[in-house]
Amino acid sequence: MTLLKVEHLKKSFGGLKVTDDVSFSLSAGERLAIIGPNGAGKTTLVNQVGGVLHADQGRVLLNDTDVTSWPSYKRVAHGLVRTFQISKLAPDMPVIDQVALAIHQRDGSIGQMWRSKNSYPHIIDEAANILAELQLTRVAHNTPSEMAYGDQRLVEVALALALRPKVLLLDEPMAGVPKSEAQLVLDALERLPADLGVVIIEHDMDLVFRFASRILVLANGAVLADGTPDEIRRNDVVRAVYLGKEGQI
Amino acid sequence: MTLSPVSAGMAMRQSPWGWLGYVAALAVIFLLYWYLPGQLLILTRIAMIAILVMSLDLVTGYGGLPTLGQAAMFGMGAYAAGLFAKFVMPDPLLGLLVAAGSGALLAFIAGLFLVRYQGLAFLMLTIAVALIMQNLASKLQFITGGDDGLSGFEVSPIFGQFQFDIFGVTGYWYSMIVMLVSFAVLRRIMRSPFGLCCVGIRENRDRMAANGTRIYPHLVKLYTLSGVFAGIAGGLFAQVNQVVGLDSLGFELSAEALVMLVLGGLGTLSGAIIGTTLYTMIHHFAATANPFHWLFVIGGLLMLVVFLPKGFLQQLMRRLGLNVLALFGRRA
Amino acid sequence: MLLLSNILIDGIVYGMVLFVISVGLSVTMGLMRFINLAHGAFAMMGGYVTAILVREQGYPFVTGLLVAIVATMVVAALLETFVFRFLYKKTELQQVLFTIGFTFACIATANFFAGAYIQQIPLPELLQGSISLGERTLPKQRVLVVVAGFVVVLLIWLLISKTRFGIWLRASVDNAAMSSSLGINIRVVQCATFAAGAGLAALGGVLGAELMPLEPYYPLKYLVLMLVVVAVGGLGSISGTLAAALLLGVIDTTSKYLASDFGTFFFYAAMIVLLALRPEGILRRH
Amino acid sequence: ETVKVGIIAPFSGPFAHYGKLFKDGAESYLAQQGGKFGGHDIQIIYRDSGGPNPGGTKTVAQELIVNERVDYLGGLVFTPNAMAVAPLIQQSKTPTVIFNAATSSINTKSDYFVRTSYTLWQVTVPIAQWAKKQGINKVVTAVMDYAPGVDAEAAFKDEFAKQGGEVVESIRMPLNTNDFSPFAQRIKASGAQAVYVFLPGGPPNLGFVNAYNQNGLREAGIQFLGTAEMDEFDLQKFGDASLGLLTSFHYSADHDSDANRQFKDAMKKQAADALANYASVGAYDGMRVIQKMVEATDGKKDGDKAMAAIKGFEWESPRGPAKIDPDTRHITQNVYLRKVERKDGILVNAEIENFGPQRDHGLK
Amino acid sequence: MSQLLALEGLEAGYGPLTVLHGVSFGIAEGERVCLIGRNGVGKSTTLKTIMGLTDYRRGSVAWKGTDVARRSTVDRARMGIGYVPQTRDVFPSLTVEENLIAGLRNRPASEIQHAYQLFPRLQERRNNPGTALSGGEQQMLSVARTLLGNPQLLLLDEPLEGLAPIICEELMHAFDQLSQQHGVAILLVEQKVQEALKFAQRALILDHGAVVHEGPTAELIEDPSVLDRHISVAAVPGQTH
Ligand SMILES: Nc1ncnc2c1ncn2[C@@H]1O[C@H](COP(=O)(O)OP(=O)(O)OP(=O)(O)O)[C@@H](O)[C@H]1O
Ligand SMILES: Nc1ncnc2c1ncn2[C@@H]1O[C@H](COP(=O)(O)OP(=O)(O)OP(=O)(O)O)[C@@H](O)[C@H]1O
Ligand SMILES: [Mg+2]
Ligand SMILES: [Mg+2]
Repeated sequence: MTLLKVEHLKKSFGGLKVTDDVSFSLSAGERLAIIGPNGAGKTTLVNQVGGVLHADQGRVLLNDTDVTSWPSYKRVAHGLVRTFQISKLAPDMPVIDQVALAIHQRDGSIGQMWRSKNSYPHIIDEAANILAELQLTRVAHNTPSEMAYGDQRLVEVALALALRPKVLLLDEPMAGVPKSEAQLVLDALERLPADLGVVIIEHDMDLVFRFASRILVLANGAVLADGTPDEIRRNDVVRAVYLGKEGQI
Repeated sequence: MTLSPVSAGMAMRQSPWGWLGYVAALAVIFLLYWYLPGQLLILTRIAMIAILVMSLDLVTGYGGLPTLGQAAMFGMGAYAAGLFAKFVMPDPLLGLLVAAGSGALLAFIAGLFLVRYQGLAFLMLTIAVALIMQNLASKLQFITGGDDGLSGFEVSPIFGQFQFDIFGVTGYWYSMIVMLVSFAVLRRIMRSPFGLCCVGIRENRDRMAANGTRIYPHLVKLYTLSGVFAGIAGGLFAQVNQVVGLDSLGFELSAEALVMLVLGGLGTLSGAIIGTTLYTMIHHFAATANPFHWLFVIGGLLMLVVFLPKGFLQQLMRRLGLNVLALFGRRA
Repeated sequence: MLLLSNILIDGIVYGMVLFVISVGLSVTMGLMRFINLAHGAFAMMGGYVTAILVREQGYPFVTGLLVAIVATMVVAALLETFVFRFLYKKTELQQVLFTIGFTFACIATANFFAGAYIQQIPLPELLQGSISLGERTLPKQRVLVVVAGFVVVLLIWLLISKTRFGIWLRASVDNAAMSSSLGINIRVVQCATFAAGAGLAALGGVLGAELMPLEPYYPLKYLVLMLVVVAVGGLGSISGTLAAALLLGVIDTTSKYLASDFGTFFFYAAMIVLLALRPEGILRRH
Repeated sequence: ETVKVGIIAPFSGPFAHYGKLFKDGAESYLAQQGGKFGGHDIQIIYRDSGGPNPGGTKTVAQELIVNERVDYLGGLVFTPNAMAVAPLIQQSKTPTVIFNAATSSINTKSDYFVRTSYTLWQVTVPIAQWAKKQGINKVVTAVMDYAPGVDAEAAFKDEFAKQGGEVVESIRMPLNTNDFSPFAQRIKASGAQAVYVFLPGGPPNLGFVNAYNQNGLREAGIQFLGTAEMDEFDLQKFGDASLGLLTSFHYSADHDSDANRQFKDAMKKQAADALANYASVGAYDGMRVIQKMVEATDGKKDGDKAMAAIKGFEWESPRGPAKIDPDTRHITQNVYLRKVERKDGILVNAEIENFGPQRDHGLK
Repeated sequence: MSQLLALEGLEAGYGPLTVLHGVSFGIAEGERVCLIGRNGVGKSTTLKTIMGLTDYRRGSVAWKGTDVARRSTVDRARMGIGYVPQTRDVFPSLTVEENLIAGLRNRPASEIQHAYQLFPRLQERRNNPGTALSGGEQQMLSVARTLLGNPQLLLLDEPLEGLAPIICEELMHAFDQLSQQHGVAILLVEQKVQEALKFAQRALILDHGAVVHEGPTAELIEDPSVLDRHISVAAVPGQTH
């Protein structure tokens, strides 16, 4: 079943074509990695899929529904969740509250005005479990402004998981996270329901090749290659523009 | 439902106050009444303004939107309560309801427009809304009395029992109890998921949007809620003073309320009460002792407060409160 | 025709006065992101010093003005070094609280030393009287304001966008720690900018005194007006401030000619519309 | 036994100078009487009302009556503030002397109000009559757009029409006006021979007078007709711009009489910077009225007796002969036409014509 | 080689929190040192403390023999310490070119050509505002901006984060040249341990705010057990090659 379908997406900033007729699709259970040189347009693509930016042309289909003109909150409500390359956390709110807030949003209790937030044990429980899974229990009551950068990146992932996505877009979730902890993220992603579709942007080829079932290579806003990890590994062009000689695996 | 072992230690700490706090507050209200009969009027004023400042705290403290137009809703409530007493019926509690309703209505209508903006734009727009309301009240002289103020209305006894008297006893109890109830209600609301959501919006809107939270309806809700309580404050003001002037819609009131709020600390309802008490007391005593130079005193205080450590005032007031209680305990 | 030209002349001149009294605020608040509600206090200081020098000590107008500007800048620089700089890291509302408190203290001081009276600044012979513009006359003093306004805009624009100082300033406002790490002496940059803002305030206080007379409550009385101009102009945009001041000046004047019974309604309505359409400032896109 | 007088006035904020004027006026009178009225010590208690602020004023009045147990109230600068205390003084039968607030209808709100200031009708009606007599047929009115301004406009229009003149345009200037040029241009364009003005004191006054001169209204011969505009408080600041401007008012510090000289002496003794103007004379005469009431009641609190005593009370005020009208409890006094002149280097309001005793024309 | 920078018993933190509990090490002129460790152990804090951006408690920071622990950040920058923060800290209200000029201090604007030579991408985006850049471009800009200050010691906080492998290679090569040809000393904090070890001559391992291991990188590459112990990289399967 196709979860997400992107058709002929185009976007320019001024004269600069940042997304140049990109199409791809993601089916249930698929793990798609998007790679490409810096400035290739990966983040911009995710922004259009997530609804932060609006495409100039093309369509985005979520579960066969055309969501191109939907605002991002509506896409989130339909299971399309993303993380940010540059952390977007509430700097002075305890992490556990932020996760709880995401869960409240998901189960619709966020507008509750009369019940105390402490009277939702299942939500606090779930939030605590998500944090524990990413070994963030020790910082649960800290605020991002007093946390190490790597931990902030993990919180970003925790928030995405709390929303129980159907399609998860991860924009360099592991940048700044040491390998040992990056493994935690991968483990957490492994445990997600099998029918979940994941799109990950990552520059660490180890992780990409370990995780992805398919790889899409972008360059100058256009799709350069699309195939299994093995195909990509063997692709000379990709090697030349992106992987470099060290990157050969 | 019970918490799993992982999260047991993680549940947000319950406040140690609870019911005991409210009982203590009632005791304080009673003690003040007993020992400071000469200050009832100023205490009444503090109670009324504290409700306004709490309502401002919702928007500015919790929602992160600094406003200088809170008086719009206050004045709306005041005029509504006054006109209701004058032309419909003199019952105070119904009047308060009407004041709350009209404050909410204005806040809802204005909020639909205002909360689209943030920062300086929001601040200036709130000023403009309040100024336009004031202009309107001035132009609608045949209803509002214009510059001369709305007077000539009477308020019937509360529950048919307690007549508003020249000594201000009824006014004192009425305002104090309405303030306490407002505090309890607001405190409860701001500790709900909705309250948390507002704080989230204040802290990082992008984050909330990424969660799939729509910012706009929540802010409209918050602004309307704030209008309810600003309206109640205004309604009380009209009923207790039995006169409403254009100043109840004025910029100065909004600005003073903001100063009181920042003085006491944002985002904590108790801060709103502390700030109001402190500012009003200092204004009152400095202006009585040496009206010509009270600006020095208040100016100096405002400058000083900024450099005090965070939560200093809360600590100070708490300690002061305990001392005062102890003092009364010994004397009583 | 006469009406139209009257509206334009009076509107532009009034707008220029608005600009001159607000531009200093636009510098501290817009460029330094410091909510300096004490702007009016510096303007008042400039005005009072000029008034005392010119009226009581008999200094020539220009000398008095220059001395007042320099004196205000020195005081501002000292205040910045010892007090205000510790506020940059505070929240906006704390800045509001402090600068309002400071303004109160300034009002009380002015009241204490000079009384509640209006301080008139005697104009030199050269600026007295009016020039004739055919059908009507225009006070010479206002011609000076218009010229001064344009000069100020030009100078600030050159400084901010054509010199390295402008880059340093914007960098240190964006991220003070990073700027220092790059070897930018943010203390000097900030202090100089703050002083410049105060100097402009002083200039505005003196040049605007014909329309906004100096008295102890000056710093509060015209605060909202200045904030309106800065907000509509957009934070950090000097040209936006000029455009906003001129536009608001013309709108206000038009309403005085054609619909004065509505009071300041049109002025504020215009502000609402402008802010609603361009919350980031009149010359910027949302 | 001490008699307590509570004085409510702005002592803080932009109008604080009224508080000082009242204080100087009241205390200089008391000092003149040796601190005692009818053998009773007098204690004055001051309370700050801030600006127009009915709620707050009511609170301080209540405090004065309930806590301080004052026998008399005085002061009150703004109409809404005076209106707000009316029910209180009615209920507590506290005689209250209004030192300033100038709307006619205030006195009807309570039987315990008595006023020693003026009303806009009282000073406006005679100048409207005078203007017509001078052959001025077309006048434009320019008033600040708030209750007193509207009141003044109505008074002028009403009387001028009665006299057969024509008000060609009525301009209402918004309260926060800074730039008066547009209004000056409109006045010029209206084709009127004179402009009747009402402005609150301070900056707007200065702004208007500057605009009047700079836009060539003076050269065009458009006569300036005002009331309280040339108040001694700001007069020196106007400079030559104010020379020759005409106002009709009940008190000029330049008034030539022994009573006025005594008043000015008493003020000088009171404080070096004490200023003789309509506000301080209002307080000075207000204390005179309170003295009368204290004497009549022998220091006891008896509001009705006190009020009865001052109805029809006549005395020689610094402004000339004065009398409390028994019906309206408002002061009947001479109104003068004054012209700004320079005497010994300072600007004064020289009285050039006496319109004679005037009652409050606003209450019919 | 003489000591350029020497830390001795350095303690520092944020407000009430102390993060570094006595950090001591030195860097010689032209030396390449890498600082590795788990998340949150205080690597960034060490660099910030050298720059004077944290709350200093005790210990010394000696620059060419003189203690600068109490000198201002600007002074340290002007003495020749360059710092690339982990969060990039591009100035959002400046364009790319202005960001670079901000790094120049008083040198002529033409010098920014050096930056463009290193990262041609930046030249293409010359007039973009700082925020309208991709993550990797911001990283390039941050590095280039600091290099324009001609530092003698370069503090790099995870400079490879978010960069494409090919750019990483080029950048490491550039750092290499800088150190070999211009004698610039480099202190590198990097999560990509292998790259860091390959680049540096000496490695420091930080744990709980203290240096727990110090030695030539060759040793660590040969015997990864030390790494295992301190940062358990080996626990991660499927390492490069
Ligand atoms: N708002 C904008 N205005 C103009 N140009 C922009 C804007 N945002 C991004 N760009 C440009 O668009 C290009 C694509 O940016 P994008 O962030 O999508 O790259 P990316 O593939 O995510 O790169 P990286 O791997 O470095 O994160 C970049 O060259 C960037 O400079
Ligand atoms: N601004 C701050 N205020 C308070 N505490 C902070 C602050 N920055 C960091 N910390 C705390 O200091 C400790 C060390 O943080 P630091 O950023 O130095 O770690 P790091 O080793 O660089 O980690 P990472 O690999 O994730 O970047 C962390 O526990 C963090 O919580
Ligand atoms: Mg990206
Ligand atoms: Mg770090």
